[in-house]
Amino acid sequence: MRRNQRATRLFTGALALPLAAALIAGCSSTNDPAASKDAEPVAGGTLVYASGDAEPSCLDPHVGGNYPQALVASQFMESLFTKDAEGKIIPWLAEKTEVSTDGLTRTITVRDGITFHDGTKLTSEAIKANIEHLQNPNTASSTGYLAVGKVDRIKLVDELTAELKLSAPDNALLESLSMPWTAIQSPQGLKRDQAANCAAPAGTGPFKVESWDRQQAVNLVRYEDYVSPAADAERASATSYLDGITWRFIPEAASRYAALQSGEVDVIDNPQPDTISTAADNGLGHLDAPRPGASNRLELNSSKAPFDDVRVREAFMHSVDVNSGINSLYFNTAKRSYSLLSSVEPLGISDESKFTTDATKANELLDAAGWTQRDSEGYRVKDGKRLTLKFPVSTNQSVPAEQSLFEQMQAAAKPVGFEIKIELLDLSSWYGALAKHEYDLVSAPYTKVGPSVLRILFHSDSTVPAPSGYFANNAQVKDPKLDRLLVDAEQTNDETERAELYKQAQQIVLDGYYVMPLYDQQNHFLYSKNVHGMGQTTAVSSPIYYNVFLDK
Amino acid sequence: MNPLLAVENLCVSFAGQHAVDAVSFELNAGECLALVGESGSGKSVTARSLLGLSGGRVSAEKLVVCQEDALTLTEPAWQKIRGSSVVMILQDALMALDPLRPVGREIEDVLKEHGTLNRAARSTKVLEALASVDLPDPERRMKQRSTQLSGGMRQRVLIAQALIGDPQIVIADEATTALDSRLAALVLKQLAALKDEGRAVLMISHDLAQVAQLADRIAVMRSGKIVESGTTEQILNHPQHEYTRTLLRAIPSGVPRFAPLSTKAITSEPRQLPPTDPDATPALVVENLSKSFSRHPAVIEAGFVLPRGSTLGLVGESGSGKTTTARMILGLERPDAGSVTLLGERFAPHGEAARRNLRENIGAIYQNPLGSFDPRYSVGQILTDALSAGRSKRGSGYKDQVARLLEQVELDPDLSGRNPRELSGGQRQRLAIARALAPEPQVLVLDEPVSALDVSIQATVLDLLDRLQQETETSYLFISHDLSVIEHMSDLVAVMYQGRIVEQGSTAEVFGDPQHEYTRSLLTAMPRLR
Amino acid sequence: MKLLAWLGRKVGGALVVLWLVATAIFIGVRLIPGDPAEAIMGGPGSQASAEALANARSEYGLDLPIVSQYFLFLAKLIRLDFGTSYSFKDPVLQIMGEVLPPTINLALMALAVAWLLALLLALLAMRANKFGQLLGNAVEIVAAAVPHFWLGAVLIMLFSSMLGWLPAVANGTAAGLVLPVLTLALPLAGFLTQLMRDSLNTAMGSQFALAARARGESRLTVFRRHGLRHAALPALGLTGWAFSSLLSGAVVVEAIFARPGLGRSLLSAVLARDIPMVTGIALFSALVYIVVMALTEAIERLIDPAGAES
Amino acid sequence: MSRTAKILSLLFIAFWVLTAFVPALIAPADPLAINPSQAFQAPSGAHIFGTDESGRDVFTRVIHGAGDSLYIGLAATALGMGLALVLGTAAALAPRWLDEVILRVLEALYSVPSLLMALLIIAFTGPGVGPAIVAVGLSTAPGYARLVRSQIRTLKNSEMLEAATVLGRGTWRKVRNHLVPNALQPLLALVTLGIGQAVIWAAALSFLGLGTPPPAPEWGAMLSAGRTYLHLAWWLSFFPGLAIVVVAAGATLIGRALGGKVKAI
Repeated sequence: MRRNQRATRLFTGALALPLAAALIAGCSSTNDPAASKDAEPVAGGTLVYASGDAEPSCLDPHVGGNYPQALVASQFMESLFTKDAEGKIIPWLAEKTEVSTDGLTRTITVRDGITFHDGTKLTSEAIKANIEHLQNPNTASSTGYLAVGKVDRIKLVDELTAELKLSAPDNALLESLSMPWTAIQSPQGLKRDQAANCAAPAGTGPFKVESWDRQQAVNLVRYEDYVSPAADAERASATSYLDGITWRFIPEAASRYAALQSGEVDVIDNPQPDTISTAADNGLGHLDAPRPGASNRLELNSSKAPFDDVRVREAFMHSVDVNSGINSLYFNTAKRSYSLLSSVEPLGISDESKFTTDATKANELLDAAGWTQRDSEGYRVKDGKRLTLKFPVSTNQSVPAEQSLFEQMQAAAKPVGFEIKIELLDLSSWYGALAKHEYDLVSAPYTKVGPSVLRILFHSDSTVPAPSGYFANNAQVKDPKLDRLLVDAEQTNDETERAELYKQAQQIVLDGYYVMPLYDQQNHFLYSKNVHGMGQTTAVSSPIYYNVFLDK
Repeated sequence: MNPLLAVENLCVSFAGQHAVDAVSFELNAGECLALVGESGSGKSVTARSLLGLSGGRVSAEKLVVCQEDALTLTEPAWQKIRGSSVVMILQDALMALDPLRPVGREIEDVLKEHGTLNRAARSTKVLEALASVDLPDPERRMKQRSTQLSGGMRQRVLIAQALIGDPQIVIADEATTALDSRLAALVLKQLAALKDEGRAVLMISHDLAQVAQLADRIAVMRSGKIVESGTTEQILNHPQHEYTRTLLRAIPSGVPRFAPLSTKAITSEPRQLPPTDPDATPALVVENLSKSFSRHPAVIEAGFVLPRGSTLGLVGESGSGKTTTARMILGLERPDAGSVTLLGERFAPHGEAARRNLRENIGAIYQNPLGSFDPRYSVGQILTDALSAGRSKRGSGYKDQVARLLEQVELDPDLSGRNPRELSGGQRQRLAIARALAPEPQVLVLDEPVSALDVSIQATVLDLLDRLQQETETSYLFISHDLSVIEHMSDLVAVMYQGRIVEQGSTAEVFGDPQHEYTRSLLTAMPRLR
Repeated sequence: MKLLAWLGRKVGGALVVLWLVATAIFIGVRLIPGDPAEAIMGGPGSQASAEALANARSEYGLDLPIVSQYFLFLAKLIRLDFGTSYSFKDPVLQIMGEVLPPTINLALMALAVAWLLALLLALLAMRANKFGQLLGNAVEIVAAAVPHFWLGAVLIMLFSSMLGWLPAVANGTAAGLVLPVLTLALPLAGFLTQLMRDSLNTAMGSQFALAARARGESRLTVFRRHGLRHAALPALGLTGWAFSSLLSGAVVVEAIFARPGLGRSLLSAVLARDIPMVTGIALFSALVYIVVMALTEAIERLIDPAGAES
Repeated sequence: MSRTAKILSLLFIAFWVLTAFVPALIAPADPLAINPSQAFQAPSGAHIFGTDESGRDVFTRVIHGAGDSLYIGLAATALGMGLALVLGTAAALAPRWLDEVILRVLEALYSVPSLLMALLIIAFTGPGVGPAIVAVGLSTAPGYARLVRSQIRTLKNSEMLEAATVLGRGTWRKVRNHLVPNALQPLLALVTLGIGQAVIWAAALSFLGLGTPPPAPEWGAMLSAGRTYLHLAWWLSFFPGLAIVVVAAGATLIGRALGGKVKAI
């Protein structure tokens, strides 16, 4: 699995795609304004959702595969597997599964009695059709395509069971099949041309796509024949309480928040940190669902000067004060992270000692590294070259608060001698800069369920660019010992051995000062006081509105 | 019965300055009073104050308009009598009619303001009014805009507009000034008709000759005061006030060639120019010059000869093609056919580069000289530029030559630091003459040089031109629509009508014994004082 | 017959202009760095395989030599075939059909409001005393100097967050239109007023205004019958430019008020290197400009037949 | 231009030139110095324009930002006007057919909304100060070129030049002595009008995230960054916006005082 970055357009809106499922409350925390727990669920009403991300170019998450697609697709498409509150993989559309001893054959049996929105029945044929749809180059899938990278052939055993022949053992396959980007849609629907399927994919979710008037809204309505794989006894009816959801796109943060305050919309995503911190006293509910996978972090390009010298990398870690910046900019809505992985990932380790703010230590290290002279503006110079760090920032990736944090780092690093040059770029130019290695520092949120994201980020193979020029190992880490650890961790079936291998791998990266972790990938939602039952999220921490209801 | 209009001690001031100072006069029904004076004399302000539109602070012992005490009239009350009992005809019909509205609508407005007729009745009344001023094809013309009508037709619309309200008092503010003589004659005839119908006519003008045709009584105004008033016969034949006399002297019609018009002329008795030598090469030879603009002809086979040292007067109404002819002679317009020979050498049609060195032999004077000066140049710089053929404008070497030129055109030398905008109309024209004479040209083309000037100023400029011609023997091509000026200034005359020269000959022959029927109609329309 | 000749000339001129715009965009967009095929596959970050990039190139004819691409491009344009948008995978014409009306609607309303405001201000300036004139003058100049994006934010703050009278975001209702239209209209009104006031003053001070007063008309009637027409003429001439400036303004206003429209797709199309979309938008806005210019010229000929020839 | 207007305009220009070149005189503090604990202070005695999300003083940044914004405004207008002078003069003095061709090209450039043209240029050159100047300059050039052309055409057919022809002046001397000097004054007025608009355009590009890179306190960038905290700290966007309006309005006033008639910019 690799990053999901599809060319999202326009202004703000952070995007990343993690993988975390929570059947019940999941790892997200909510604080509802009114004590909605005891309020009786009431059917009826259409929820108005306002997203700050750019409008997706296609509603079928197989095509491309970014977070805005996950947010909306989670309402009308379900995946084969998902994760429970403790983060363990559990079956969803699938009934049961087992893997051959050599790990090369994965058999999956789907539940009986589930129908797609176009009326066709869920059978093993759907597993085959969906995986082949992902692997077909014309689908132009990027996230889903990599998730099923290791599946060679699929054999249908009977009406509900299919066998997946793998090219190599892959203990992350179930995690990959719990993402919305590998969700299952009707094989009948997939036969239509891509534009038609993009406009209204036929899934199995509690809602279905009724219409999509571009740049205005995607209109979802209740799917009357919905069958929930996890039958919940005391629920009055199997179908959703809401009649439907109007999925709108309001890129301007201030307008989005104003619309929520004036009651024009019920739920908004990507709220600004200041509005999150004052949500409670404005009578607004707040859902915090940090995204799993990698943490938000700065990667230092160790393949070229000045960061080819570990002392310079360490000096950089101590030259900036990230914590005070986070507190003032994020209004304590984001916790400082010292780990390569999201706090949601059980196997993540953190090492605070590496990232203490210590200007004197930084100066000592830089002097030791030979950067002794200073030029007229106070920047350190060695053999005539100034200690300059090129830092391309994508306006689509980094929210304003994060951009201000980088500006604060820029100011703090100056007295120590670092000249940080921030360059705000649109997405296409940002990728161009990365592909041409024109960066010393970069912040690139990357998401994959589970610790296997480490292999993509730090294995030396990931320094080889794909045809499009894209590569994931921005820190350019090339350490054979680390490579072996990462490969073995993916092959073993023994959980404790897997944890131990990933622990050693993370320690190597932390000791090498290749990465400066910042905070979990932020994923906040604000909702008005008449919205109840919020909290249920998918494997990628995107909220599900099956249990949500509105005051009458 | 008491007078329709009675004014006693009228004063109108703008920000403290008195434009009209203690003016008194009366006007009875069926009578015509003329207020004569030059620009700045306050005659127009007086007229407008009779309609409460002077725009200044008005005070008077008595101001009675159509038996109403104007001093106590409120604005709505004024509006009731404006356009109905007292009317004003403005100078230039083109400016007095809104170019964006059909002329019929402009006339109908009077009825809308002062009548209760419905739409249909109003348009028939408008048609009647237009017919009464014998406007050809009124139905079509009514719907057209003023820009689509000829000068004559526009003037008739103005008069129709005045009549339709059946006014008691008609104020004609310079109503004939901008018109060709034949059209002016027509307007005067119609004003006379109004007088005979028992209406009171107040005529504002600076041209005593035209006024004399119509006015019963004349009041002469100067810088806000009435300096003299009396019957027309008294004013014309026994002028008491010095200013009235200068006005009378300044009228060129009937004054022999080179006789001075302004008392200030240096030589007193009229001098004759020595007879021109017949076989010397003429200054300017024009042979069947033709030019048409996008298919309709402006000038058709015009030809004449300008002997050395003499003046040829080219006369014709506006639109007769005289200016186009002048532009072709000056090489500013390419002729379609024909040729211009300057001092024996071909001048037009010719390549601009080739004829550039011939250009010093021919100069030009325009109607409003300000447009022909570079706004950033002072008087001295303009002349230095002319003297140095454009090489410099501040050269100190030309200081005394500039001073001599200024004296030659009777301008005060220490004017050289001033900008032309600060000079009066007459002074600007003298500067233009000085500039034209700087390269000492043999020929000078003057296109309506004095039409924009007041009569007294016009007199001084014409005398200057006479004197300069005698001193420098420059030949003049004098173009004008004013017959009296042409008669006074020209040795030879050419009459242009619709692009053709219909008649030409010596001034005496053309004015004494006109052959062409158009020339005859021109002469009958020419106001004669002597 | 004269009308036909005028129309012929207009259409001829328009075609030349559109051809120039199309060629400029064709060259301009190809100069933009980045591989168009990648744009088709969803931007340079896409993981599209070499094979997928190749068949995208052939499908969109990007592998042909540049000259034949140009003539193919022109041939399709003549048949009004703007090709398929790289990012939306739908024909550009269809997307324009959805996206253009709201922007044109917004621009027309903003133009109307700007005109009304300008006339009102010009009338007030005419009747106001010295101080009133100065105040009017200041208001005009400041209004013309206000950037759209600042005005939009301030209006939202004022009328939506603080006072709560108007919705912050377009919700299809009339109330949702008020703030976006005002944001676009105010700066333009400032501009038009300065124009109208100059021509109104000359008209009211003219000879024909004096003649009208002399016929007994009150100042207000003179304004209605004469001043209005003369004030409107120069502003009318500027409508073509005003409309295209409104289209530029729409990019910002539509983003702030979350309104669907040409503006938003314009920015995203350029950033995503969506060549067919950019070409479509450029040509459509050029066409809109030409139509508006032709309309205003026709109205101008109605009001002032003589003036139009000069 | 009345005397008081002259003095006021000179004062206005002097103030902004001073602010642009020696901002420390008016706002001695360092515009880039961060002080996170002081973030989001409302306007007060200590910070008359309040502080921003990183605790920087907004007043200091607005004053120091004058240099950046005015630099872009002036440079863009110079580029736009320079191009317009060449194109406009060429069209006005050229023979009929060339005039017609240039007019058609101008019409084409003019019909495309200027922001679209700016975006195309930025997409080609990438964001930043230089590209913003080129984008604003090029997109405003067609408007200016049309005005220059009409200005020079009226002068070319004026009686002044005809009189000079009659006096025997050559084409080159007519252009040098009369045409150019007289064309300059109204164009100067137009330039001042243009500067105001150029500052707004540059800010618009920064608003779309395509202008000056952080941490430069360019007004458009500050305004754009401030709008995300609109509800919490209105002063972050308000004061840079106010500075833009003051400069643009001032430039228009001076332009009109110089006799510049309002035409299509």
